[in-house]
Amino acid sequence: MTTTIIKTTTRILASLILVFGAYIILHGHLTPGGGFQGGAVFASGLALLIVACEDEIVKKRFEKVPLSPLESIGALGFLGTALLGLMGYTFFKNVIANSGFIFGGKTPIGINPGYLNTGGTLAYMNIFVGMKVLAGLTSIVLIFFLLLGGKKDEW
Amino acid sequence: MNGNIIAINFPFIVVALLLALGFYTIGFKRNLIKVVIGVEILESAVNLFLIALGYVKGGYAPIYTLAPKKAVGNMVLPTPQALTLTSIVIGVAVSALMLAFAVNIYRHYGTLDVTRIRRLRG
Amino acid sequence: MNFTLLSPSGFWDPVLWLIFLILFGIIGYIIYSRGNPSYKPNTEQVKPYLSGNVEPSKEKIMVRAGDIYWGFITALDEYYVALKRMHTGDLRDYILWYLGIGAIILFILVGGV
Amino acid sequence: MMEHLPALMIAIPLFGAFTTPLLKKRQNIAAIWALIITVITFGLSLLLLQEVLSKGIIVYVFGANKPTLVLPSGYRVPVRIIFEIDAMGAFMALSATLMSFIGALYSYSHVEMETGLEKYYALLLLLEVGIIGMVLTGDLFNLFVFLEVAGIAGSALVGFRNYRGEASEAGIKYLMVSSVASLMVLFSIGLLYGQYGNLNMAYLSRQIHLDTVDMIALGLLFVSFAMKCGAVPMHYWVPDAYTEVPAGINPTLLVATYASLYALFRVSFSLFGAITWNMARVGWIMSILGVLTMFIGVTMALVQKDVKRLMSYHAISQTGYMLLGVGVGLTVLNDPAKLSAFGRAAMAGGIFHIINHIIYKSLLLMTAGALFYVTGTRNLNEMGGLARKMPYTTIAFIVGAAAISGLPPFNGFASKFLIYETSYQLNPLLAVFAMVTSVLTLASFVKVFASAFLGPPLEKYEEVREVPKPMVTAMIILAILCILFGLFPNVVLNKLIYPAVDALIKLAQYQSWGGLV
Repeated sequence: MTTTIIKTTTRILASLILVFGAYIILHGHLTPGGGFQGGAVFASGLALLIVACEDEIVKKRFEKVPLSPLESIGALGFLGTALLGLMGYTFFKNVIANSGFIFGGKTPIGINPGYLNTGGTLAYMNIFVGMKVLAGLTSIVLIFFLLLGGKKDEW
Repeated sequence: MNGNIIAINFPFIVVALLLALGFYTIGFKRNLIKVVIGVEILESAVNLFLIALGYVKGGYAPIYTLAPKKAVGNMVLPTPQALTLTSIVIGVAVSALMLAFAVNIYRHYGTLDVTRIRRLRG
Repeated sequence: MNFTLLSPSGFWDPVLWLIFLILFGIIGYIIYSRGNPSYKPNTEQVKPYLSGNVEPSKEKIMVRAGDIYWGFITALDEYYVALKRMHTGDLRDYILWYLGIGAIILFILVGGV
Repeated sequence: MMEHLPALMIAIPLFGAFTTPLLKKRQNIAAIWALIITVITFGLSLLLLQEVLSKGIIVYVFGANKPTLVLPSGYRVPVRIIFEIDAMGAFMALSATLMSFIGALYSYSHVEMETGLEKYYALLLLLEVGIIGMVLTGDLFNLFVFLEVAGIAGSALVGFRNYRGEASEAGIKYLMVSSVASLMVLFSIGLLYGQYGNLNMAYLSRQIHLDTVDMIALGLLFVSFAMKCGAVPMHYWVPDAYTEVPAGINPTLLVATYASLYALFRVSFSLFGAITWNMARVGWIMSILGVLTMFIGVTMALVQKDVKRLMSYHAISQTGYMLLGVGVGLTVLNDPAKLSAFGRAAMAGGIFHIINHIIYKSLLLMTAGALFYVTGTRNLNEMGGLARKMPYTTIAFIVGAAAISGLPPFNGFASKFLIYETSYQLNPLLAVFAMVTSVLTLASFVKVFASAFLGPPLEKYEEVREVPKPMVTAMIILAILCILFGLFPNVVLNKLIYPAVDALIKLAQYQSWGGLV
């Protein structure tokens, strides 16, 4: 599976893909995309890294990575951000927007160049969802890779 | 006018074709992986349908970041797009779970032939 | 509290039913207690008499689930053969039945039969 | 805090589902944690039911300034996701939470020896979330999302015993069926959105009119939900899934099936109420499907040798009673005289049968799970003489079997009594089929009782003991509920069932979000 072409491509592209994924997650409230899309891009970067390496290296590297807790924490963070709305408003109410907190800058009305410091809970939710999705998709890819990686084309 | 109707409805014709193709794949292919692919085709048909519903001629994407001046007041309602995204997310989970089941079935049955994966019957 | 369940043309009162159950239970017990107490457990009396043959082991003569209602199932053989043919266990047939029934229901609803 | 009950009903089990995987190292604690969460959710659903019964329909708007702000100033249509809870939804939520609690309690011992339990309990809670969301929501797309959540979690649980190939087979069958059905639901949601540009059920139901596209959407929704609730001849997945799922999940999976039945009722009565009001056709389709379902289900059950498979076919057959009861009510919906004469009672019978059936079928499937737990087999031919070894299980089984066959004074009798009488008034043939089905049900449970519990004690089961205490407790709770519901059917009907029936019948109230607009 690991040819020179894949290795070379990965060396150049992987970091770019990871950065692009993080960019999409962070700008989820401004541009098309968001937590799931960014997380999927990020996970595809990690998948590229997984595919480009040998079985043993992948196993050793990912042994210590807490993918499952990361997924739980992402989901819990999402739920917690949604629960913030219960303070006086309703579930999922965007309480941080326009409050002056981080990501709580004043949201301009109409066409604007896109200020990162807006969005309120949306930005937090994007980050948490991105965390969950990248952990989940990576563990799916990893499991399939480790399950089928050892065997040649039996199918 | 006749040609126009076809042009307007072209996405929906494709949706119908994809639906038929998906159901054909599920119903008449023997390989389990192909059956899973049939479900994926169905899903893309439904997603295409939703997206095609959301299209408005002359409409703009509902994003204010660096939008052109004309876009103000001409933005489409983002509901169909949101529906499609949600449906894609669910589709990822479904296909991952299906493939995991397929792998496990292959390990225990030694085959992916649907006509032989029927220990549960009667 | 009113325990009577009124239906469109009748009623069902569990409490009344229970009272009658107890009543008939008592009557049944009275009849039972006047019987002849000749049954004695743990004696020769309880062993089955099979024309002098040795009793086979319990596992052999047990009535198994497959034997129960044999006559009923054999009498309705044709019906059950048809049913068995429906239940193929094939994943694709599940979806095909769905399509068929969906087509029928759509025809009834849209066509206006 | 009371106004946030609908949100908490979703948030708390979700919280439980996300925290349980963190307890990977201590699986015992994960089980107890899941049990605590299910108990809390059960308490919340009781509170919710009380609120709904005293105050009428509860509306909860997600993300708004106030929970009841359906239409913010300047809007003529609702744009946010809205939960709309009437007595029917609260009733279903109550059964879902109760059964999740029973299932978690039972699972504590039943799956003790398996691995990956933290995922098991997370999925159990996720399944509960899916059901609760389905029955509480007032938004069509949200219904689809929760349907998929319940479907994915349920099929993952069906395939939980991944060392058995059959479990994976049943899992992929259930997932395939549920995903195709949900995709068609989504397709018809798209059709409705294209027609009316909205997704709120109450708002949509005011606008729907007799139109070909609407009828196609109705047909697709109807057939998809019918497949998900296991109506014959689309029932093939039911025995597979129920047989292979661990017995602790069976109660929740049953409720998941009936959540689809709830969605079917919701679509026929509320969403398309304006159409079906004038169209007895839909009711007749439902009644005929019901009769087919009950008869074919029970005759297939008679010949089964696998104890759980036999009971799953009975689950199909009992679904037929519910379809028949509510279908009879739907048929006479536009005729006030007939509706008050027997239609309302028929629907009460059908809906009462949902909770009765959930209780006693969970009980029976749990006893089957207990048999599997002690003998290691589900084949009835290899069992025998277990009654003396397992007294509590035997008592629970007798209660459940008597209830499912409609013997007085257990709960099955009360609802079947209503269904027989009312379906007789619509068409005597329907009642005949219902009665024959009941007789055959009793016959097949006599078979199970005779072959598994009676007979000489077998040597290979010398060492068999009664199942552990949590399993016994779960079964005894359900058995007591069976008897209580049978002894006081009137109380349950007046407090729980007739409000639910009226919630389905009173369309105008649903359409106006309980009088808010």
